[in-house]
Amino acid sequence: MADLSADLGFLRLRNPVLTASGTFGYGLEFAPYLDLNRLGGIVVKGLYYGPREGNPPPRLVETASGLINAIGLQGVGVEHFAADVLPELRKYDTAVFVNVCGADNEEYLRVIDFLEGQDGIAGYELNISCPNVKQNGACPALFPEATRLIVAAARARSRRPLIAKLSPNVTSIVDIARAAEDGGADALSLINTILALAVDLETRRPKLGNIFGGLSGPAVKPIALRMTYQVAKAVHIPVIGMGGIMNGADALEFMVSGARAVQVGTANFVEPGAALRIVEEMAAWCDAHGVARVSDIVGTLQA
Amino acid sequence: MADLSADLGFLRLRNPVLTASGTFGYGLEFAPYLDLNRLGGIVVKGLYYGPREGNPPPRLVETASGLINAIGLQGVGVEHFAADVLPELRKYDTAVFVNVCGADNEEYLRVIDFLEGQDGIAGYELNISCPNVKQNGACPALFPEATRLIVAAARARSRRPLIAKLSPNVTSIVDIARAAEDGGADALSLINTILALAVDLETRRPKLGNIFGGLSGPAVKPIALRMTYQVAKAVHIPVIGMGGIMNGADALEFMVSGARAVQVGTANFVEPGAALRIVEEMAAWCDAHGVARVSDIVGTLQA
Amino acid sequence: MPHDPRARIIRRQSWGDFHLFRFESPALAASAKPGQFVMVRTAEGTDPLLRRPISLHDGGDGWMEIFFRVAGRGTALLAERKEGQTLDLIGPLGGGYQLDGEWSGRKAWLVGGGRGIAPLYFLGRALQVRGARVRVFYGGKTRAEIPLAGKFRDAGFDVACSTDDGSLGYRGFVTALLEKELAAGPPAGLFVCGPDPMMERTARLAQARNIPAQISLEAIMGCGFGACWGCVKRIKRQDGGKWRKICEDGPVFAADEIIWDEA
Amino acid sequence: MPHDPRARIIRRQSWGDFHLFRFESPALAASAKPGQFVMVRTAEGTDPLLRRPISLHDGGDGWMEIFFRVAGRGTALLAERKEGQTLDLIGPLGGGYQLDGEWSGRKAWLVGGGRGIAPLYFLGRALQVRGARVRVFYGGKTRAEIPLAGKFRDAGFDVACSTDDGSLGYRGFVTALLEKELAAGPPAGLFVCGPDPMMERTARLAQARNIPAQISLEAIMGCGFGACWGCVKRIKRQDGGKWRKICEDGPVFAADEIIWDEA
Ligand SMILES: Cc1cc2nc3c(=O)[nH]c(=O)nc-3n(C[C@H](O)[C@H](O)[C@H](O)COP(=O)(O)OP(=O)(O)OC[C@H]3O[C@@H](n4cnc5c(N)ncnc54)[C@H](O)[C@@H]3O)c2cc1C
Ligand SMILES: Cc1cc2nc3c(=O)[nH]c(=O)nc-3n(C[C@H](O)[C@H](O)[C@H](O)COP(=O)(O)OP(=O)(O)OC[C@H]3O[C@@H](n4cnc5c(N)ncnc54)[C@H](O)[C@@H]3O)c2cc1C
Ligand SMILES: Cc1cc2nc3c(=O)[nH]c(=O)nc-3n(C[C@H](O)[C@H](O)[C@H](O)COP(=O)(O)O)c2cc1C
Ligand SMILES: Cc1cc2nc3c(=O)[nH]c(=O)nc-3n(C[C@H](O)[C@H](O)[C@H](O)COP(=O)(O)O)c2cc1C
Ligand code: FES
Ligand code: FES
Repeated sequence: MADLSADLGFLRLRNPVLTASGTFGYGLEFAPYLDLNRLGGIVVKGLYYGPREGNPPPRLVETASGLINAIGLQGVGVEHFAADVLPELRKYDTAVFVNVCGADNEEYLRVIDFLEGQDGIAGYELNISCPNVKQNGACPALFPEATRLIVAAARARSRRPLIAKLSPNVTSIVDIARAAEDGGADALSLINTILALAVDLETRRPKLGNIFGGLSGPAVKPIALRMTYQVAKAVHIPVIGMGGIMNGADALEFMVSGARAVQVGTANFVEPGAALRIVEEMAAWCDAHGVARVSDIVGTLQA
Repeated sequence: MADLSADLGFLRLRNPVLTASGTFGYGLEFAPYLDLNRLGGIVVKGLYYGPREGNPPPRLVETASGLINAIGLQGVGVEHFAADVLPELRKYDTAVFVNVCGADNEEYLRVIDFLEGQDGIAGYELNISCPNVKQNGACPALFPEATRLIVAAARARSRRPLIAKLSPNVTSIVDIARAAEDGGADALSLINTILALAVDLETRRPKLGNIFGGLSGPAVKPIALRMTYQVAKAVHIPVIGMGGIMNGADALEFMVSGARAVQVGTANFVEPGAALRIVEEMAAWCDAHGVARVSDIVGTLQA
Repeated sequence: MPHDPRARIIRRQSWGDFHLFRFESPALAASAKPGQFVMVRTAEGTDPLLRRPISLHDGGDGWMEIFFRVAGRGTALLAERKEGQTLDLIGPLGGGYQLDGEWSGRKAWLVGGGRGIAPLYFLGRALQVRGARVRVFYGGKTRAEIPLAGKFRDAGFDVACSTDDGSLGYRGFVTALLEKELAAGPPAGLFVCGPDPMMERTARLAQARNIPAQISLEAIMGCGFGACWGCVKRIKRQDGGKWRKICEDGPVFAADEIIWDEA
Repeated sequence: MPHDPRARIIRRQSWGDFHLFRFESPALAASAKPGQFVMVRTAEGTDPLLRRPISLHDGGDGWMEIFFRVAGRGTALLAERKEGQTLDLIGPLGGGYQLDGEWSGRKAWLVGGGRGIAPLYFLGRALQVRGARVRVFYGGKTRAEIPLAGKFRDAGFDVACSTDDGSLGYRGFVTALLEKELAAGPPAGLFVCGPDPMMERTARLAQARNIPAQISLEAIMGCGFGACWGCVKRIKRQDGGKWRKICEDGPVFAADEIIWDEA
C-alpha cells in the first residue's frame, strides 16, 4: 500500500486530501457519511469575527458541469465556532484549518487573534479571494500589494501555519502568488471560485440574489490546473490545488501539475463521501502504477 | 414575425448571430450544412499576414462541458485568403468580418493594409486575445495600454468598422474594454478562450502539444455572461457577446446582459447548423413573448 | 447509512410528465417520515452535476416511493430509468411534518398542487394511522395534472379536486375551493405542498382563521443535508427572522414562521 | 443533407465491449464509400460535448452499419442505445480508401486490429465487387477482441487471425503474422486500420517491399468536417510535410505520406 502522506513542510498530513472551505460545512455535517479521521484535513467554512447573514437567495445556480454560488459567507462567527464547533472537531484526529475572512484587514487579524487562544487548529487559510461579498467581486487577492500586506499582517499575528487562498480572477496568478510568498505565507491554496453571472431569461433577472456569484466544479478544472501549474513553478512554498476535483485521477492530475495537496469542494455536495473515495482512488492508482509514495509524483509534469 | 435585425451603429445586421472566429473555418466549409445568407454574419478564422503552421498536435481536448484548443492559428495568410476564399465568400449576402492577427503590432497593420484593397469585408475583428500563440498565453488584451495602442494604430489605418476582441484572462475586463474604446474601437467582442491546461495522468504530459490551450464551450458561459454584462455597462460602443452559446436562450441571455449581437463558436462543431438553429430559436422566443424587435431586450437585465 | 447508491427500482408508473417509482431501500424505509425527501443523482457524468430533491411519496416494508414531474433535464433523465435499474440517493433528509398531538377523530386537510401532491400520500397515511379524518384538496391546471386522484381515494381519503380549466372537479384554484370549504368549518390542521403562490394563499387563509398549518417549502438545493447554505429562506423564530436552511430546518415550516415576501 | 439527426437503429449486436449498430439512413447509404466515417452525437446535453468519429462498417439498401468498441464515456453512452432509438450523425465524412485501378484477380490484403477492423468489412466488400481476392489479417489481444472473424469469413474473405495470447489463430502481433505471410509473396495492395504502432509497423513492412499501402489514421476530432483544424498530423505531399487535417485530407493516407515520428 502506497505511502499517501503529504508533507507541507510545516505540517505532515495523513494524505493529500483536504475538504475545501464552504463545501464541507464545519465538518461535523459530514460525520454521518464518512470517517473524518481518515481525511487529510478539513478546511472549515469561512469565518468572520461575528455571525454573518449572508446573501439573499437564490444563492445557488447550476450551470453546465458547474455550480455558481453566492452564499456570501453566512456563518456563526468565531465565538460560536470556538464554543460549540471546535470542541466537537477536536474529538477527531484530523487537521482542522480555519478559513479566515474579513471585511477589512483589521477583521482578518481580529479573527486570528481570537483563534490563537483556541486549541485544535492546524493552521489558517486566509480567504482573501471570496468573490461573493463585495460589489463586483473585489477582494485583496486581486492585487499583489494588497495580498502582500494582509498576508504579512496575518503572519505577524500568529505562529500557526498560514495558507493564502488565491483568486483565479486575475491577469497574472503568478504575481499574486509571489506577493503572498513575499508576505510570508507558508503555503498557497488555489483556486477560489471564478466570478460569474447567470441570467433568467423569462424574468430578465440574475438567477442569484447577489447578481454575481462564484463558479466552481468540473467546468473550472482546466483553469484551476493551469493556475496550479503556473504557481507551483513560480514559488518555493507548497501549493494546494483545487477546482473541480471529482475523483482520484483529478486529484493526481493536480499533484502532477505541482500541488502537494488538494482540496475537494463541490464534489462533497454531489456525494458526501467523495473526499474519502478520492483518497481511496488515489491509493489504488499508486498501487496499480507502482508509485510507492504519492508525493513522488508532485510536479512531475513533463512539459 | 419579430424583427431580428441588430444595429451595431456602424452596420446593421440581418440578425444578431455571427459565427465566431476559428470555429467556422472560412465559412465555406459550412455551406453544405446551412444557408450562409441567413446568418447575421461570419467572422472568419484568424489571419496572419503569411501562412502559419499552427501548433503541434494534439490540438484539442474535451473537458467537462468544454473544449480546450491550441490550434495556434494555423491558416493560409492574407494573400491566399484574398485570392481564393474572399471571391467565394462574396457570392453570399452576409457580413464577413476578418479576424486580424499579428505576431507584433506591425503585423496587425500589414494585414489590415493588405485587406483594405479587398472588397467584401464588412469589418475587422482585431484578435488581440489569442492565448495559444505566445508562451503562457501572453497577448495585447491583457494590458490596457497595449490594447489602446494597437487599437488606435489599427483605427488609423482603416475606415472599416473595427471590433476589438477581448481576453477573459484579466483582472478587470472593464479596464481593457475602456482602453479599447479609448483607442477608437467601434465595437467590442468577448470572450476569447480562457487559458487552461489538461493533464494526461498516465503519461504525465500535457494533453495538448502546446501545453496550454484556450477553454471554450458551455463550461465558460457563466464567466462570459458576467464579463459581457460588466463591459456593456461600462462602455458606450456596442458589445458582441460569446462563450458557450448553444441555443437561442443562451444567445438571448447575452443580449439581456447587454450584447447587441452574439457569436456562436464551439457549438458549430457539435452541430454545423447550430448558428441558424439559434437564429430560428431566437425568433420563436420573441414571437412567443410578444417581443417585436429583438433589439428591445438588449441590456434589460434588472440587476 | 444515509447514502444508498443502488436502490433498485421495482415498479414504475407514468402519466405523461408524471412518474412514480417504487424502489428497494430498507434503510430508508426503516427511518423515513412523511415530509422528508431524498437527494437523487440524475446522471453519472457532470451534466446535471447536482442531485435533485424529491419528496418521499410512500413507503412500506423495505421499499419507498417517489412521485415526480419532469421539470427540466435532471428529472427528464430520471424519467428514463427503467424497472430493475437503480437510483443513487441520499436520505431521508429534512425534518418532515410534525404529527405530535392528538389526531384521533380530528380533521386533517391536505392541500397539494401539481407535483406538490407528492409528499401528501405518505403524510395522509400516517395521519390515518393516528386516527385522523383525512381530506385532500388536489389541484392542477388540467385533469392531466391530477393523475393520483384515484390512488388517494383508494387509500380512503376524501378527495376534492380542482382544475383551472374545470376539466376535473371544481373549476378554479385549489385555494378557492379550500376557502369555500373552510366556510363550512375549519379542520384541526392544514398541510400544504405546492407552488409558492398556492402555499402563500393557503397560509394566509389558515392564519386568518387560526388554523395550524404546516407548509413544505422548496428551494434550489446544493447538498440537501445542511452543508452548502444554499437553500435558505427567511424564517421567523424567536430571533425575529433569519436565513434558515430549508433542507435542514425544513422543508416543512409552520405557516407563521414563513416571511413570504422574502421567502 | 449530410446531417442526419434521427437515423433509426434497426439492429444491434454486442460482444462484450464491442457493438454493431445497423441504422436507417438512405442519404448516407446512397453516397458513402469505404474508409469514410460519421460523427456521432453521444449525449443530448453537454457531457460529452463533442461528437465522436466512427467508421462506416457496412452499408446496403438504405441502411448503414457502425462497429465500435467502448473506449470512454461517449462510446459507453452510445452502447446504451437500443433498437428503435435514433442516432444523430453527420456524414459521410473524409475521403475513404482509394480503389481506382485494376483489382480483378489481384490480391488485396486488409490488416486490422481491435476496433480498427471496423472499416475493413465495407472495404473488403467493395474490393470483392471489383474482383479482388481479399485476405484479412485480424488481430487482437485475446479471442474476445476478434468478434467479427466469422462475419468476415461468411463474406468470403480469407481470414487470418492473431492474438497476443494465442487464444485464437497465430500467437503474436498481427504484424508478425503479416510479415511471415509476406515472405510467400506480396499482395497488390495493403489496407490498414488499427492502433498507431500496428499501422506504423505495417507501413514500414509495405514500404520495404514496395507494396502500395493505404492507412487509416485516427486523431481527436473537434468537428470531423474540416472546420476546426484540430485533427492534424504531419503529412508529406509535394510540399515536403505539413500539418494536414485527418478528417478532410484523410483519414486514409498512402503509407509514404505519413511522417510517423510526428504523426
Ligand atoms: C424538498 C423538495 C422536495 C421536492 N419534492 C419533489 C417531488 O416529490 N416531486 C417533484 O416532481 N418535484 C419535487 N421537487 C422539485 C424538484 O426538486 C425539481 O423539480 C427538480 O429539482 C428540477 O430539476 P430538473 O433538473 O428537472 O430541472 P432544472 O432544469 O434544474 O430546473 C427546471 C425548473 O425548476 C426549477 N428548480 C430547479 N431546482 C429546483 C428545486 N430544488 N426546487 C424548486 N424548483 C427548482 C428551476 O429554477 C427551473 O425553473 C422538490 C423540491 C424540494 C426542494
Ligand atoms: C476517423 C476515425 C474513425 C474511427 N472509427 C472507429 C470505429 O469504427 N470504431 C471504434 O470503436 N472507434 C473508432 N474510432 C475511435 C473513436 O472515435 C474513439 O474511441 C472515441 O472517440 C472515444 O470516445 P469516448 O468518449 O468513448 O472516449 P474518451 O473518454 O473521449 O477517450 C477514451 C480514450 O480514447 C482516446 N480518444 C478519444 N477520441 C479519440 C479519437 N477521435 N481517436 C482516437 N482516440 C481517441 C482518448 O484520448 C482516450 O485515451 C475512430 C476514430 C477516428 C478518428
Ligand atoms: C457553496 C460554496 C461555498 C464556498 N465557501 C467558501 C468559503 O467560505 N471560503 C473559501 O475560501 N472558499 C469557499 N468556496 C470555494 C471553495 O472552497 C473552492 O475554492 C471552490 O469551490 C473550487 O473548488 P471545487 O471546484 O472543488 O468546488 C465555496 C465554494 C462553494 C461551492
Ligand atoms: C478551435 C477554436 C479555434 C479558435 N480560433 C480563434 C481565432 O482564430 N481567432 C479568435 O479570435 N478566436 C478564436 N477562437 C475563440 C472563439 O472565437 C470564441 O471566442 C470562443 O471559442 C468562445 O466561444 P464559444 O464558447 O462559443 O466557442 C477559437 C476557438 C476554438 C474553439
Ligand atoms: S441544500 Fe445545502 S444547506 Fe440546504
Ligand atoms: S476534426 Fe475539425 S478539422 Fe478535422
